[in-house]
Amino acid sequence: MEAVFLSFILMLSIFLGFELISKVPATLHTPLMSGANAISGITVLGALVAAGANNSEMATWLGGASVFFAVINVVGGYMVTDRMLAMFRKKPTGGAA
Amino acid sequence: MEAVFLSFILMLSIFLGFELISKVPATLHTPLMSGANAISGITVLGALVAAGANNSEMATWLGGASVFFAVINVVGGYMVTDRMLAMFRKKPTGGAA
Amino acid sequence: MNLSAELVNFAYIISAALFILGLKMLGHPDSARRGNLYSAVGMALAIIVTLLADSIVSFEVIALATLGGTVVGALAARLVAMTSMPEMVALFNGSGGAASLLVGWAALYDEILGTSAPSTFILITIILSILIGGVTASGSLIAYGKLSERMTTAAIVFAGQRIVNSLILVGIVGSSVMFCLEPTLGSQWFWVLLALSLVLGVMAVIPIGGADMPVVISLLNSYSGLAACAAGFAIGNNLLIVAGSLVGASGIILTNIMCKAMNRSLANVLFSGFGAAKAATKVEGEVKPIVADDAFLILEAAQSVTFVPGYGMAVAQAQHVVRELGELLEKNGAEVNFAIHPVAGRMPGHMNVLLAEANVSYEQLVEMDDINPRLPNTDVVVVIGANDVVNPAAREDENSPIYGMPIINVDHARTVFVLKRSMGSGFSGVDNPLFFKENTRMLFGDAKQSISALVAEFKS
Amino acid sequence: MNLSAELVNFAYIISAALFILGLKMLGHPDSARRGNLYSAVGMALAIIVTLLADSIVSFEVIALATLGGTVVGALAARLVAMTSMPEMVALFNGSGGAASLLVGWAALYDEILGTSAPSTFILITIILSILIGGVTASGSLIAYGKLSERMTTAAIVFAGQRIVNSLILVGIVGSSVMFCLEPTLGSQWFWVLLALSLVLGVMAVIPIGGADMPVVISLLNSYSGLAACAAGFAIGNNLLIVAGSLVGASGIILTNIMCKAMNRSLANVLFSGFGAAKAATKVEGEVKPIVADDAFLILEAAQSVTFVPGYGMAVAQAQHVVRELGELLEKNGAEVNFAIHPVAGRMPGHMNVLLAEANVSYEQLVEMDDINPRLPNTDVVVVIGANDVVNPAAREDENSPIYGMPIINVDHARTVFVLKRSMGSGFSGVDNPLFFKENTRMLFGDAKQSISALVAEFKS
Ligand SMILES: NC(=O)c1ccc[n+]([C@@H]2O[C@H](COP(=O)([O-])OP(=O)(O)OC[C@H]3O[C@@H](n4cnc5c(N)ncnc54)[C@H](OP(=O)(O)O)[C@@H]3O)[C@@H](O)[C@H]2O)c1
Ligand SMILES: NC(=O)c1ccc[n+]([C@@H]2O[C@H](COP(=O)([O-])OP(=O)(O)OC[C@H]3O[C@@H](n4cnc5c(N)ncnc54)[C@H](OP(=O)(O)O)[C@@H]3O)[C@@H](O)[C@H]2O)c1
Repeated sequence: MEAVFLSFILMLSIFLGFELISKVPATLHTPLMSGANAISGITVLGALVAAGANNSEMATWLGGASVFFAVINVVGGYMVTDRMLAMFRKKPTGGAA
Repeated sequence: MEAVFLSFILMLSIFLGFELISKVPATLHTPLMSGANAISGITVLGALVAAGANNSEMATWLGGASVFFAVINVVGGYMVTDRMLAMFRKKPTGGAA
Repeated sequence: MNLSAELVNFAYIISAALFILGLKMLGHPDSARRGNLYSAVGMALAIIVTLLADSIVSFEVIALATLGGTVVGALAARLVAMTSMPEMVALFNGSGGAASLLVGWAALYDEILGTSAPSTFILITIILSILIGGVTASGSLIAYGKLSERMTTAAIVFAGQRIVNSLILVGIVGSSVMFCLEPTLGSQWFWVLLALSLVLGVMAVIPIGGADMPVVISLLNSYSGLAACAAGFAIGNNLLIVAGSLVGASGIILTNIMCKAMNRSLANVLFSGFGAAKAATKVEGEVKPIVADDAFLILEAAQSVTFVPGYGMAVAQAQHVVRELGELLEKNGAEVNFAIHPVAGRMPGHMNVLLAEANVSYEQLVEMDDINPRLPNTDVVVVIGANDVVNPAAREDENSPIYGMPIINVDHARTVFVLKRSMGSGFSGVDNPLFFKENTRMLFGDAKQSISALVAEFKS
Repeated sequence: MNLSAELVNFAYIISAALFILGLKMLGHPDSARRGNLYSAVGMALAIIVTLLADSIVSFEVIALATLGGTVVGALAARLVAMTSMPEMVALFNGSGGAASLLVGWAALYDEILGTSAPSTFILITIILSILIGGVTASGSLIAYGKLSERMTTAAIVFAGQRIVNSLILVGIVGSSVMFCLEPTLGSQWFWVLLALSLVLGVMAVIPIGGADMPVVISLLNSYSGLAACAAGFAIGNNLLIVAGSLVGASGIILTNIMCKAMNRSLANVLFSGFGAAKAATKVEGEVKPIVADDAFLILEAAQSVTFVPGYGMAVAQAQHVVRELGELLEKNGAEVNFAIHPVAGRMPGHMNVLLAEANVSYEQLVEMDDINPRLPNTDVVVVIGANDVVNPAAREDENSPIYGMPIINVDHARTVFVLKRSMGSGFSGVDNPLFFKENTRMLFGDAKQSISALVAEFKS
């Protein structure tokens, strides 16, 4: 039954993803790409469980490595997106007239 | 755990519903309302199970009654929506110029 | 053939996808009809696999009830006049609510008779399903009564109403808690809950004026989705939850759009009986009637004509002759538009449906915000059975109950013809100063007859 | 504090809602930054509750790995130049792919060492997670190499490439099947699968030219979402599935938008090595260089000036001086625009980011379709390090590999200045006949220096 629920969730998220993204204007495509990339770092959850569950030594090391990579993706992704978006803020004085 | 999955599904569907509906132009609001109403007849599934599971006589009768009402909602809803939408079809000759 | 629960649920996923696709396609005029079909196919699929699932063992009651429901639903859908669509939707909606109530009730039997004691979570979802279903059912019936004018369309208010309503709410919460504590089949708390749910639906809708019924229906539509959702939690059915929340969201959005178009908050619609508002400034002045012959002469000379249809066009079924008149005017060299107010008629988009039925092309339909700036340069505006949506009191009279509602400013045009049968007010029950303006001419009579007379003049 | 699985999952629902809200808000310039923050909060919440869940018992490895990852990620994000954004995203993306691969691998250990034999469904999802993760990781690395020009940007093609790739695919399917049949820890099939996944990533990206890397990154981004999704199925985690599929969908849509902007199909991008296309018609003619002094005189007299930035502006970091020049021109009475080609630069919206960094206001940015009809009436177009996106061969030369790509028709303007360092070609490697046109003047040199020279002249 779990597979059924997960598939349901998959189907809904795919539709939702399409609805959400297809509205984003071209201007914001670069931050969108890197923001979405940061979200894909969600694998970090799986990595944490693998590294911390103490199931087998090998799984712990593999998990540790995957935590490392996933955290790079998450931290770097969000920070870089924020840096880009900071430039899009409303300016007190517009560039020109 | 089932409650968790169901809540996940609920959350996603609500977001999806908002995304889908907020794009519909005013022209189509009446058919949208009646089309959505037809979908709400989905209770018919619960009604069918109640009426057919043979759990207790009372449940069967209650289920039967709910099948009746739900089917009215479903059949009537889809048919009336279709009737309305049939009028929106591309016309071979436009009304005027 | 007995399908396993897994297979049934995978089919439900397909159904849900079809509902979603269907709703998406309902958003474009070209694909809307196909979208409705997709959605219907999804429903059919869900029903079929449910019937094939191994939980269903006896089919007699089902067959009978389905047959009955199909006949009633199909006949109603076939026979209803396009103008009575809103009432019809109200009834269908009430039907859905009643179904949710009954499903919850039946689930209760199964749970209580089941092997293990029902969990509080399940009980709460069942109670929600009964409560929301009951409110939807009785509320929709009242809405139907008001819309079809089988009962007074005025807001029904009485002293102590708030207290009574508060007591009902307290009663509902109390009986729910008592029932959850001791869930037995014969529990009197259950009956109290059931009765109060139905009463709540009635009490919630009667203080709302007839003109606000479309908002109510849309909100009740949303409720019927929520009821399906609750039923889904009660019986652990994913598809009920998905479909229910799609409907719930759609109802809330439509409600919101309508409230915005009337410049009122939802709370204002629900809790301030329309008729009970402060008295508007009394309108006085001279009314200038006109006969079809004279109206024809003016129309013949007009360079630009804008039609503003309202509920009266629906009542008179005048849409076809209106289209004809429009064509004749165009042949005569005038520019012809139809100005559509978002809440003209009794449902959102009501006028669009009617004009589409009469084959008026999209391009001629203009929205309120686009037409208003053009009206000062328009020679003739023909108001066909619209009233509230062209009432300048909404703009000028701060004491008017409809003050603040955006309207079509027909009084800014050079000449206004108002086609209606009497000096009666619109659905909001508010007087209309437009009828007394300098540039307004009243063409009394049934809209269809008046327009037909004009068409005849043009043809001769 | 140990949270139960239910509580953790309810927190995941909130996280998912935050991701969704965040993505929604990323769609408007005003709310985008807040949206990214919401999404980050969702991620933090998910990480915290996961750490508090009772399945996690040892924290040393986690603490170390998290610290390391945070330092690397934060430094990279801080130090990277805005112009190298595309490479950075490629690396982050590869990182995510590697993580998915490793999670799948670790899950494999747990499954095989677990009490009951792993189900085929679980095995398949694990294999998918490893396969997609591996392809994403190695593919992103190659994309990084090409974008940063650490390796040749040309398409690498060799005889028999298709056969080799087919063999790899067959090997992957074969080893997966063998592994599923006998899932043991030391299975050589697993190693074959792992190696082939990484090789497949490399082989998939090397035949694609550097100019198409943004499309590849966007597609790999989508893959990393799918990998997270597969990992979610493998370990039964809802949030991985929701977040993964949101990312998957977003990547595919962006890919599609880019392909459309280049007028090519995705298949064409992926499978036809760009450089390997038929030879374009050789371009010949006379090049007319111009020096900054002369360019200044012409600009001073111009009534309307349009800047067309491209990748070269990013390389030269010229955006700030460009804005300054724009302001001076406006003071001088000219109408100034910036024409933005959707695929100028190396990422979609790349130019928007740079010009926003330099404080150019939205209103001055004009999209390709809007600027083209206005170009014939434009006095001067200043092309700043753009090449492919203004190459008229895309319009005129049917043999050109970029034929059919929509471009900004700068050659229709009265005068065109092209600022670049040499006669070298753009990222597509295609010659540009624009440089030889009658009305084109080449202003050779680094874009920033050239523009600075113009600014200095205006100021003096
Ligand atoms: N559409 C929606 O979604 C929606 C939602 C919420 C509220 N509402 C409310 O509904 C109202 C809609 O305004 P409206 O201007 O369209 O309609 P209205 O204000 O209800 O006025 C309709 C007018 O049509 C006339 N009429 C009726 N039958 C006629 C016939 N056979 N021939 C000619 N005239 C006829 C009536 O006058 P006589 O009796 O004198 O003929 C009446 O004054 C507004 O108050 C609006 O707030 C609508
Ligand atoms: N943006 C996207 O999302 C995306 C997606 C897919 C593909 N692409 C591809 O990327 C390309 C983008 O086109 P583009 O016109 O922006 O760039 P381009 O065609 O790559 O040309 C860039 C030009 O800038 C010049 N340049 C480099 N450094 C410079 C400097 N410091 N000062 C002055 N000039 C400098 C180079 O000429 P010199 O070496 O002579 O100076 C080069 O010709 C297209 O082929 C497009 O299809 C982009």
